Amino acid sequence: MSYIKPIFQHPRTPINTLGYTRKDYEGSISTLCAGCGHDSISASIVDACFELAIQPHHVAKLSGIGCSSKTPAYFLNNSHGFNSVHGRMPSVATGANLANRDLVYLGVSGDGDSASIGFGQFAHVIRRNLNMTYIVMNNGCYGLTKGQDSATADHGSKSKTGIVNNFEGIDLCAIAIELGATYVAQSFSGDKGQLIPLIKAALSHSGFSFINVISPCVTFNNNAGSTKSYDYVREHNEALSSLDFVPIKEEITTSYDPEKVKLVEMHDGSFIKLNKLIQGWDPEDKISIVNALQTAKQKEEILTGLLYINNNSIELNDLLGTVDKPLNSLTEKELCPGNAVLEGINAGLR
Amino acid sequence: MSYIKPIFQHPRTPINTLGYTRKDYEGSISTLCAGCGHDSISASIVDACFELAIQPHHVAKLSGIGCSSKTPAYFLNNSHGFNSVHGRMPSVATGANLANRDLVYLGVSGDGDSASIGFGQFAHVIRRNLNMTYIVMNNGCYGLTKGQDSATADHGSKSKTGIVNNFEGIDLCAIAIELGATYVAQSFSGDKGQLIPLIKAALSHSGFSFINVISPCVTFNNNAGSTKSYDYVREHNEALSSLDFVPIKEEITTSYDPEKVKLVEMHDGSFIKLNKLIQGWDPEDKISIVNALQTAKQKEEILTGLLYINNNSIELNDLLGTVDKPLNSLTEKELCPGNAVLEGINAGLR
Amino acid sequence: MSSINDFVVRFANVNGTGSASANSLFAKSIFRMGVPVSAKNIFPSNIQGLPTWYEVRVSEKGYLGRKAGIDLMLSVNPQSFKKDIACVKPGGYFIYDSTKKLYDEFLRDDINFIGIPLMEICNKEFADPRQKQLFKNIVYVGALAKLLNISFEVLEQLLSEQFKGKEKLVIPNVKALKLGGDYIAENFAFPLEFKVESRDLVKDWILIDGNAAAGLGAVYGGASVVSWYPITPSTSLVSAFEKYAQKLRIDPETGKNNFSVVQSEDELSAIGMAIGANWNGARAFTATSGPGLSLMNEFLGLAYYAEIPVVLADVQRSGPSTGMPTRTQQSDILSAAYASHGDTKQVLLFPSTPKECFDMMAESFDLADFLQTPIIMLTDLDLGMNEHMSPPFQWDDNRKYNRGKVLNAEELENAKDWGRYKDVDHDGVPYRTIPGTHPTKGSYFTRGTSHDENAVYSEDSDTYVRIMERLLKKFETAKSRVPAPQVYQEENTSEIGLLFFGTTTYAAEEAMDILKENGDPVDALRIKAFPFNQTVEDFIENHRYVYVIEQNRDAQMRTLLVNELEIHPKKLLKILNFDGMPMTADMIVDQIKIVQPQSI
Amino acid sequence: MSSINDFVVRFANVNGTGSASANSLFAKSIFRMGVPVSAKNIFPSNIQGLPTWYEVRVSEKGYLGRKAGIDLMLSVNPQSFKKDIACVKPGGYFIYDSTKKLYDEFLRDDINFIGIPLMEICNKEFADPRQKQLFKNIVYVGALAKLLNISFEVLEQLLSEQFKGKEKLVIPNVKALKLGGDYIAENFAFPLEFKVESRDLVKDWILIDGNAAAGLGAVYGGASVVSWYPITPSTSLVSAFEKYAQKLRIDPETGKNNFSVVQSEDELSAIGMAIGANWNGARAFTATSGPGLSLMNEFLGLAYYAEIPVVLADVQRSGPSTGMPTRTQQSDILSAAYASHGDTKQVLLFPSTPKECFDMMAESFDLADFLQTPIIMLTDLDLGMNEHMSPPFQWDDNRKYNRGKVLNAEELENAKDWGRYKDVDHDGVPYRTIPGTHPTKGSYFTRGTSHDENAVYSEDSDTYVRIMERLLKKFETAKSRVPAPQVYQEENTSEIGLLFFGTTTYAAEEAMDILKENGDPVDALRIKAFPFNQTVEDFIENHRYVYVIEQNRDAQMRTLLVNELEIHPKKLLKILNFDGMPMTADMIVDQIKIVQPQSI
Ligand SMILES: Cc1ncc(C[n+]2csc(CCOP(=O)(O)OP(=O)(O)O)c2C)c(N)n1
Ligand SMILES: Cc1ncc(C[n+]2csc(CCOP(=O)(O)OP(=O)(O)O)c2C)c(N)n1
Ligand code: SF4
Ligand code: SF4
Ligand SMILES: [Mg+2]
Ligand SMILES: [Mg+2]
Repeated sequence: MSYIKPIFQHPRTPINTLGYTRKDYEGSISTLCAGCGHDSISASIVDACFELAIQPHHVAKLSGIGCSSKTPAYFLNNSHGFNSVHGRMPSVATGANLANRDLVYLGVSGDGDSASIGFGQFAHVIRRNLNMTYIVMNNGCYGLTKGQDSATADHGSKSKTGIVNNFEGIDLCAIAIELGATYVAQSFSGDKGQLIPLIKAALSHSGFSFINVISPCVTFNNNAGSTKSYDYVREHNEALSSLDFVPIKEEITTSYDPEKVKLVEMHDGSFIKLNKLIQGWDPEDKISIVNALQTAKQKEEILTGLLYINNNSIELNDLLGTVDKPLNSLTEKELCPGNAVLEGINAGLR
Repeated sequence: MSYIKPIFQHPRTPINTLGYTRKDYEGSISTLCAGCGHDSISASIVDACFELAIQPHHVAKLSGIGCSSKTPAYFLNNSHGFNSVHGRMPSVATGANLANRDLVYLGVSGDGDSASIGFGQFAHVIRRNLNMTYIVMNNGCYGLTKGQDSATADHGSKSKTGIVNNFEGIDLCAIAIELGATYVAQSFSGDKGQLIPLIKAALSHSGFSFINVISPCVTFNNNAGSTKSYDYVREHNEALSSLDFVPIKEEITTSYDPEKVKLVEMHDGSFIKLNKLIQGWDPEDKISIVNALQTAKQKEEILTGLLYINNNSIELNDLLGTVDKPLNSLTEKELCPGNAVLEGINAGLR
Repeated sequence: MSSINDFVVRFANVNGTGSASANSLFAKSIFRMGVPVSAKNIFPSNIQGLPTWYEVRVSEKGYLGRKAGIDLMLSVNPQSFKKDIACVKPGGYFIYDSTKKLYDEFLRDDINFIGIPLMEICNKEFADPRQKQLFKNIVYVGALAKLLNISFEVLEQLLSEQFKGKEKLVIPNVKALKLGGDYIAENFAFPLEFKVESRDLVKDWILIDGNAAAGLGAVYGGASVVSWYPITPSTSLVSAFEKYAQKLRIDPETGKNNFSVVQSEDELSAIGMAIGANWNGARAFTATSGPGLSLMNEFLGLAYYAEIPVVLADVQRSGPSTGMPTRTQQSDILSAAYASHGDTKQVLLFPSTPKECFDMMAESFDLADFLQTPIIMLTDLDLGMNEHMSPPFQWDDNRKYNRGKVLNAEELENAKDWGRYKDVDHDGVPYRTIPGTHPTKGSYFTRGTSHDENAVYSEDSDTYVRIMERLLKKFETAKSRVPAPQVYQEENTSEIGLLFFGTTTYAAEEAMDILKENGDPVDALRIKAFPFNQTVEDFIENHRYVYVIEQNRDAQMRTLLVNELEIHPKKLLKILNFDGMPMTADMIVDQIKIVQPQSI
Repeated sequence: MSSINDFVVRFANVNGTGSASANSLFAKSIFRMGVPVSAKNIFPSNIQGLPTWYEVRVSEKGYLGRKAGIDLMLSVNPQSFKKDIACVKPGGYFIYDSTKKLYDEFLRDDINFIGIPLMEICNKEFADPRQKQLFKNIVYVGALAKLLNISFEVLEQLLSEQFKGKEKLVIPNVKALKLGGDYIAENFAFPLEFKVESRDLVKDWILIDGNAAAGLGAVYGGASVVSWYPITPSTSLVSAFEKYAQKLRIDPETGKNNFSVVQSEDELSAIGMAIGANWNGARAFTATSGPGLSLMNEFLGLAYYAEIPVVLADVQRSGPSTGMPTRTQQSDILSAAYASHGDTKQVLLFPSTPKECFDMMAESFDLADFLQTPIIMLTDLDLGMNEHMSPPFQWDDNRKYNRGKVLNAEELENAKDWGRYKDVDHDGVPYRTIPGTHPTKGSYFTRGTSHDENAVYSEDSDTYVRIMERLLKKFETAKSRVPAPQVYQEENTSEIGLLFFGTTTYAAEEAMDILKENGDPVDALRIKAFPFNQTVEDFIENHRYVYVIEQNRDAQMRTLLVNELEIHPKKLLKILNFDGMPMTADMIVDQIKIVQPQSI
C-alpha cells in the first residue's frame, strides 16, 4: 500500500488562486502496489488541478476497469467519480459531457482498457472530438489480472516469465493522431516535470486531449527486457521538447527566438511554451509528427512531450449545435412543448 | 434485383487451369439494389478466384451484417459461408483459420460493420496478422438500415437529405497500415481492371491483406455532394500506379526499367507488376505511403491501387508456433495424452 | 353477400418502388371516412426489388387486429402473382396490372379477376420514367377507390395536405387517381359488394405508428440526450424524436438545440452514453431491438447495481440472433427482465397503442429518475412500425417532471451524514447527487463493484447482502409506481381468464367478443408493466385457469408470472403465436378450444 | 476438551507477500498425513498490500465444506488484528507476530494468545530482505506444525518435492521450518488440544483446484483452439490448459504445438473465435466469468440458432456487474440458461468436484459436437480457485471422441438431397459439414438470420416455426445426453427432499448427516445438468416438499425447475446464501428450521 505524497512540502502549505490547498485535490489512500507508476500519475493530476486552480467539484472523473481505472478514487475526493465497466469509459464520458458541457471531464484508463476491449470506444470518442482529457496509464500489461501482455506491449518485449511478445504493439498516440485527436501528448509517470504541464495544457484544451503516459507495473512488467520498465523508458525516452504551461493570467513579456522557442496559444488564452529540441517537427503540423513517430519507432525511441495540437477544432456539443446552457439544467419550460402543441399534432394525424 | 454478370462473354466459355468455368465460382442471384457497387465487387471476386484457379471449396467466405455482408451469398456457391453477427466477422474468421490453416479465408464487410461496431475486431485481427483477405465494401453509409452516415463518411460529405457530415471520416487504409497490416490496397467498385489484380494479389499474400473498396450506395449515398458517389470517386480517384498480377507459373522474361516499373515478388512466387506513377512512393516503404496518404487527404484525392506491402511478415499460426497440419484434422492420437499420463498427474497431486 | 366496411385488402408490391405512400393514402382515406381501419406492412429485410405486402383491414366493429384471409388482393408484382392469387378467399378479387397478360395456369375460377393496364396507362399519360413508376401506384389507388366506393374528395383532400407547399405535385397525383377511377368506371361494374360507407366511428382518434408516438413521448417526457445505433425496427423511433425535437426544442434566442442526438458506434456505446447522461442529471434514452439488447447486457447490470436511471426502448423483432428483422415478436421479455449476469430484476413497460407508447415513454423518465434504475419499454415491430388508430395524445400542462430523490446544494448543505446508498425513507430508494452541485458535499464514487451505503468499495459480506436486499425492497416499491393493469370485465362470470399485453391486445379483445357471442364470455386483464402489482396477482387468484396470450415460442411472460407471483404453472395455459405475423383473434379462439386445462 | 483432526485454522496475511505457498504447504501436509482437509482462499480484488485470508478446515469425518468459527487464527497482518482476534471462538488461539507488541485493547481473556517474534527471528537468521519476508511465512508454518503435532518429515518431504531441481532452496526453507518449531518447543506447551493425527482417510484422492482440473479436462477432451480474455476467477483455467498442453501436446517431430491459445481483445471476440473454430471442425472453448458472459450474449444466440457447437466455461463470481470479483456465487444460472434475446435455451453443466470439472469439461466437447449448440459449464470461484480433495482423474483409453453428425467426403458423395437443417433422425439434430470437405457437395451458408432446412434465407412463417420447434425437439434430445443427476438415499423415509448442485454440495452433504443425527433424515438429489432429465422430475414428484439449496439471491435454479418442469413453486422451498462466502452446513440446517412449508 502506498500513499500519494506531494513531491515537496512547503513550510506553510501553499494555497492556489481559489484558496484551496493541494490537500483539497487529493483522494483516498491508494491501494495500488508500492512503486506503481499509476500513483505518480495520480499525484501529477493532483498537482496539475491544484496549480490550475480548478474547482474540484467542477471536475467529473471517469474510468473503466483495471488498476489504472481505480486511481480516480485516489485523487480529487471532492469530484464525482464514475468507475464504469471495462473499456467503456468513453461512452459514459460522452453521455455525461452531453448532459453538462460546463464541467471538466477527466477520463483515466489503462492500456488493456483502451487498446484491447475499449479500442472501438477509444477511437470513436476521438472522432467525436469530445471535450475531455483522456489519460492512459500505459504499462503494457493487464495489471489487475496479474500481468498478461496487453495490446500495447511492444513487439519483442519480454514478460516477467521470460516470454517474448510476438505481436505488434498498438501506438495509441499515432492512432489518436490518425483519428483526428486535437491534443496528443506522450509522457512517463516518472517525469512529473514534463507530465504536470502536459496535464494542465490538456485540461485547458477545448476538444479531445489525449495523454499516453508510460507507467511501469512494478509487480508484473518492470523486469529486464520489458520495454515498459522504468529502466528501459529512462534510456529510450526522447523528449521532443521541454515545455512549460503558462496560465492565462501571466503575461508573456520577454520575446523568444522562434527558432528555439515556440509559443502555442490555447483556446482559453493560456500558452504552452515549447523549447524545441527536435528538427523538422512542429506540434501544429500533422505530417511532421507522423514522420517523427515513424522514424522514432524504427530507432526504438519513445518520443515524449506534446506531439500534436490543433487549437481550431470544434468540440462535440458545438458540432451538434447544442445550446450553451447545460442540458441537465433545462426545465419543463424548455423541454416540454405543452398540450396546445400536442392538439396541433393530433389534428395533423386525423 | 440485379444479377452478377461476367464482364464479357466468350463464344466458348473459358476454363481455368483446374478445369472450372467462371460459373463454378458464381453465387446465388443478388438481392441488392440494381447498380449497387457491392455487386460489381462480387463479380470481381468471382473473376479473381476463377482466374487464380482456386479450388472453390478451399475458400471459406465470412461476413458480418449489412448489404455488403450479404454478398458472400452472391459468389462462390461451392464455398462454405458464414454470415455472422454485426461487426464480429474478424473473430469468427480468426477461429476458423486457427482450426484449419490450409483454407483460403475471404472476409467481406461494410464500413459500418468494420469502422463502427467492428472497429475493435478490425484492429485486432490486423495486429494478429491473420492470414486472410479482408475486403471492406465502403459506401460511407449504413445501406441496410437506410442510409445513415457511417464512420467512414468524409467530413463535409452531403447526405441524400442534404445534411452535411461534421465528423472526421476514418481512413481504414491509414489505420490498417498504422496497425501493421502487411498488404493494404484501396480501390473502386467501378474499376475492375484495378480491383481484380488487387484481389488476386491479396489472396496470394501470406498474412493479413486488406482492400478498402469504395462502393457507392446508389439508393442512399450516390447524390451530388456525397464523396462516396460514383461521380465524386471518378473525379478524385488518383491511382498510385497501374498494376498487373503475374501468377506463379508465368515467367518474367522481359526486363523492366526499375524507374518506371517495380516487381514485387509474393510469398508464393507470383509477382505484382507495378507501373509506378507517383513520385517518392514505394509500396514497401511504410513512411512513403503514410506521407502520400496524408498529402492526398489534404488535396482531397483518393489514392487507389496497392498502397503498402510487406512480404516478410509472419502470419498468426506461425506466430503461435502451431503445427503445419490443420488442427481440425488431429485425432485422439495427437490430442489425447491417455490414462498412463493421467496416472502420473494424479500421483503429482497427492 | 355484400360486405360493408368489413373486409381485408392486401397490396402486393416490389419494395423500393414508392408504393408505401400510395398504400397508406388508401388506408388513410378510409380512416377519414370515419371507418375503423388498420394496416400492416409486411416487408422484407432488403432495400429494393423483393416482394412486399401491405394489408389493410376495414372493420365497422372497430377490430384493429390482423384477420386471416384476403378479400381483395391488389398485385403489381409478377414475382408474387402465384402466391398472391392462391391466398385470395373464394369469392374474393384479384386486381392486377394487366399490361402483361396473366399466365393461364394462375387463373382460379372461384375468385374474380380485375385486370387494369396500369403500366400502359402510365406510359401513355406520363413522360419521365420515375413518374410512370410512382403514379402507377396512385392509379391503382384510384381504381380501388372506385371499386370500393371510397370518396375521391377525401383522397384529393389528403393529397393536397400531403403536398402542402409543393402544390404543383397535387395536379398529376389527382390526375393519376382519376385515371384509375375512370378506367374502372368504363370497364367494370362498381362498386363491388365489398365497399366503404362513411361513418362517424373514429371520433377524435388519430392514425400514427408507435415509434413516432414514443419519439414524441420522449420529447414531452423531457429527454434531452439520445444515443442510438441504427437497427430495424427501432430506428424510426429515434428519427421521430429528432424530427419533433428539431421543431419543438429549438432555443428561441440562439436557434440552437435544447437536445442532442448522437449516433453511436454500437449498442454498448449507445447505452453507455445514455447512462452517463442520466448519471449527470439529464434525461437520456436509447432505443434498440433484440441484438442490441443482448449487447447492452453488461451495462444494464451496471445501471441496476450502481442505481443509475436510464430509459431503453426495445422494439422487438423475431429472434433469436438476427432472426427475421422485419417480422414482429414478443420474445425479449426474459432477456430484458433479468438482463445481465448475477442477480438482477429490471422494470419493464408494455404499451399496446400509440397513445400508450407516448404516455409510457414520457412516464418512463419519471420512473427511471424516481427508481434510479433502468426502465425498459418493450414494444414490437407491429406496434412500432405500423400505423395504428389510437386515442389522441394529451398532456396536463400542470404536470411537473418527477426528478426523484436528487439533493440540491442547499439540501446537501443541511444534510447530515448523507450517504448515496442509504435507505432513508425505507422504500429502498436512496438519495442521489449530481456532479457539480456542491463544492465539498455530495461527491461520491459510482461503481459496479460491491459498495457500502457511502458508495465506498467493500468486500464485506454483510454490506453486500444489505445492499442487494435493499434492491429487492426497491423492486417492491416499483410495483406501486408502474402503470396498473387494465381490468376488463371481472365478474367471475366465468372461471376462465385471459391475460395479455402489448400488441396481443388487439387480437385478444376481438377474441373476447367472439367468445361472448359463442356464449362463453371470459374475464380478462391486460398487463402494462413488470413488476406485477397486486391486481395481477388477484386476477389470477380469482380464476381457476388463466390463458396467457403472447407472441413468442417459450411463453416468456408466463414464466415471469409463475416465477414472480409463485403461481402453479398448470394454472397458466399457453396461447402462443411466434411466426412473426401479428396474432389474429381466430388463433386465440381456436387455441382455447385445443388447450384444455389439465387438473392441477 | 481436546479436538483431534477436527478444527479450523485461519491465516491472516497481507496479499502480495508470498504467503500463499506457505499456507498451502500447511494444508498439503495435513492431506499427506491422510487427514481430510479443505482450504479456502479469501482474497481481495487487489494485487498487493491488502488483508487476505486463508482458511483451512481439518475434518476427520471428511467434511470439505466451509465451517463457521475459527479455532486457531494465525495473523501476521496488524491491519486486521482487531477483526482477526474478534472472530476467534472462545477457547481458541490467536497466534501472531509478537515482534511488535499487541495493543492491550485487542486482548480477550476468553482466548489464548501465542506470540512469536517472527520478524525478529527472520531478521536474525536471514540476510536479504526478500528472504526475511518469505521465510517469515515458513517460520510460522513450522511453529503451527509444532503446536498441532504435524509431522516435520512430511513438511520437509513436501518442500523437497516443491523445490525439485532447485535443491539449494530446500535448506533455508527447512531451516525456517525448524526455527518456528524450535521457538514453540522452547517457549510453549505443545501440542495443543487441537491436533493432527495421521490417518488413512484420503486414500487415492488428489488435491487440486477446479480450474486446473477443467483445463486438463479440455486437453483430454480434445480441445485444440482456445480463445480467452483474462478475468478472475476464470483466468487460471486457461493458464492450466496452456501449461498442460505445453507438456502434452507438442508434436514430437517438429516440436510445434498441437493446439493454439489466443488471448483475444475482449469476450465478444473470445466467443467469436471459439465459434469460428468449432464451425470449422476443431474443438474450441473459451472461459470467462459473469461480465464476460454478459458480453457473449449476442454470440451465444447466434450459436444456438445457427447450431454451432461451442464450449464455454463460466467460473462464477459475485455479481451483478463487477460485483465482488474475488467472492464466489452461483448467480449466472438464468443468464446462461436463456442467454441472448429471442427464444433460446442453452445446455448447462454443474460440476461439484475437480474430478467432475475434468470429466464434464472433456465431456462437454462431445455434447457440443453432438448437439451442435453451446455447452456452458458453470463452476464458481470456490470450486475453480480453491484446492479441493477429489477422487483421482481417470481416462478410458478406448474412449473415442463423439464428433456428432458430421458428413465426410464419401458420405456427402452418396448423400441424396442433404440439407444442413433437416431433421433426418427425428431427434432434432441435423447433419453438418465442415468447410473444405467436398468440391461440389455440402457447402452451405451459416447465418443468424431465419433459414430453411437448406440454410437458405427465408422470411416464411411456417419455415421459421418449423426450425424453431425442431430446436425444442433437440433440447428434448439433450435431456438424455447430459450427465444424469446423483441420487442420494431415496427411501422416501421423509417427505422432504434436498436438491442442490455445484459447490453447495459440500455443505449439503454435511447437512444431510446432521439432519440424520438429529433424527430427521432427508432424501437428496444433486443436479448435474440442464435440461433436467426425468430423474429430477420424479424426485420432486416423489416428495411433498423439496428444499433447493443455492448460492444466489433470487433462487435462480428454483426458477429453472419451476419453469421447465411445470412444478408448483410453493413445493420448492428456497435455501439461499449469497454473501460471497461458500455456504456452510449449519446455514442449511438453520434455514430448514426457519423456512417451513406453507400448504399449497
Ligand atoms: C468485461 C470484463 N472483462 C474482463 C475483466 C477483468 N479485468 C479487470 S482489469 C482488466 C485489465 C486491466 O488492464 P489495464 O486496463 O491495462 O489496467 P492495469 O491494471 O494494467 O492498470 C481485466 C481484463 C473485467 N473486469 N471485465
Ligand atoms: C447488433 C446489431 N446492431 C444493429 C444492426 C442493424 N444493422 C444491420 S446492417 C447495419 C449497418 C450496415 O452498414 P454497413 O456495414 O456499412 O453495410 P452496408 O449495408 O452499407 O453495405 C446495421 C446497423 C444489427 N443487425 N445488429
Ligand atoms: S499490479 Fe501493477 S499496475 Fe497494478 S497496482 Fe500493482 S504495480 Fe500497479
Ligand atoms: S441500399 Fe445501398 S448498399 Fe444496400 S443494396 Fe442498395 S445500393 Fe447497395
Ligand atoms: Mg495496463
Ligand atoms: Mg456501408
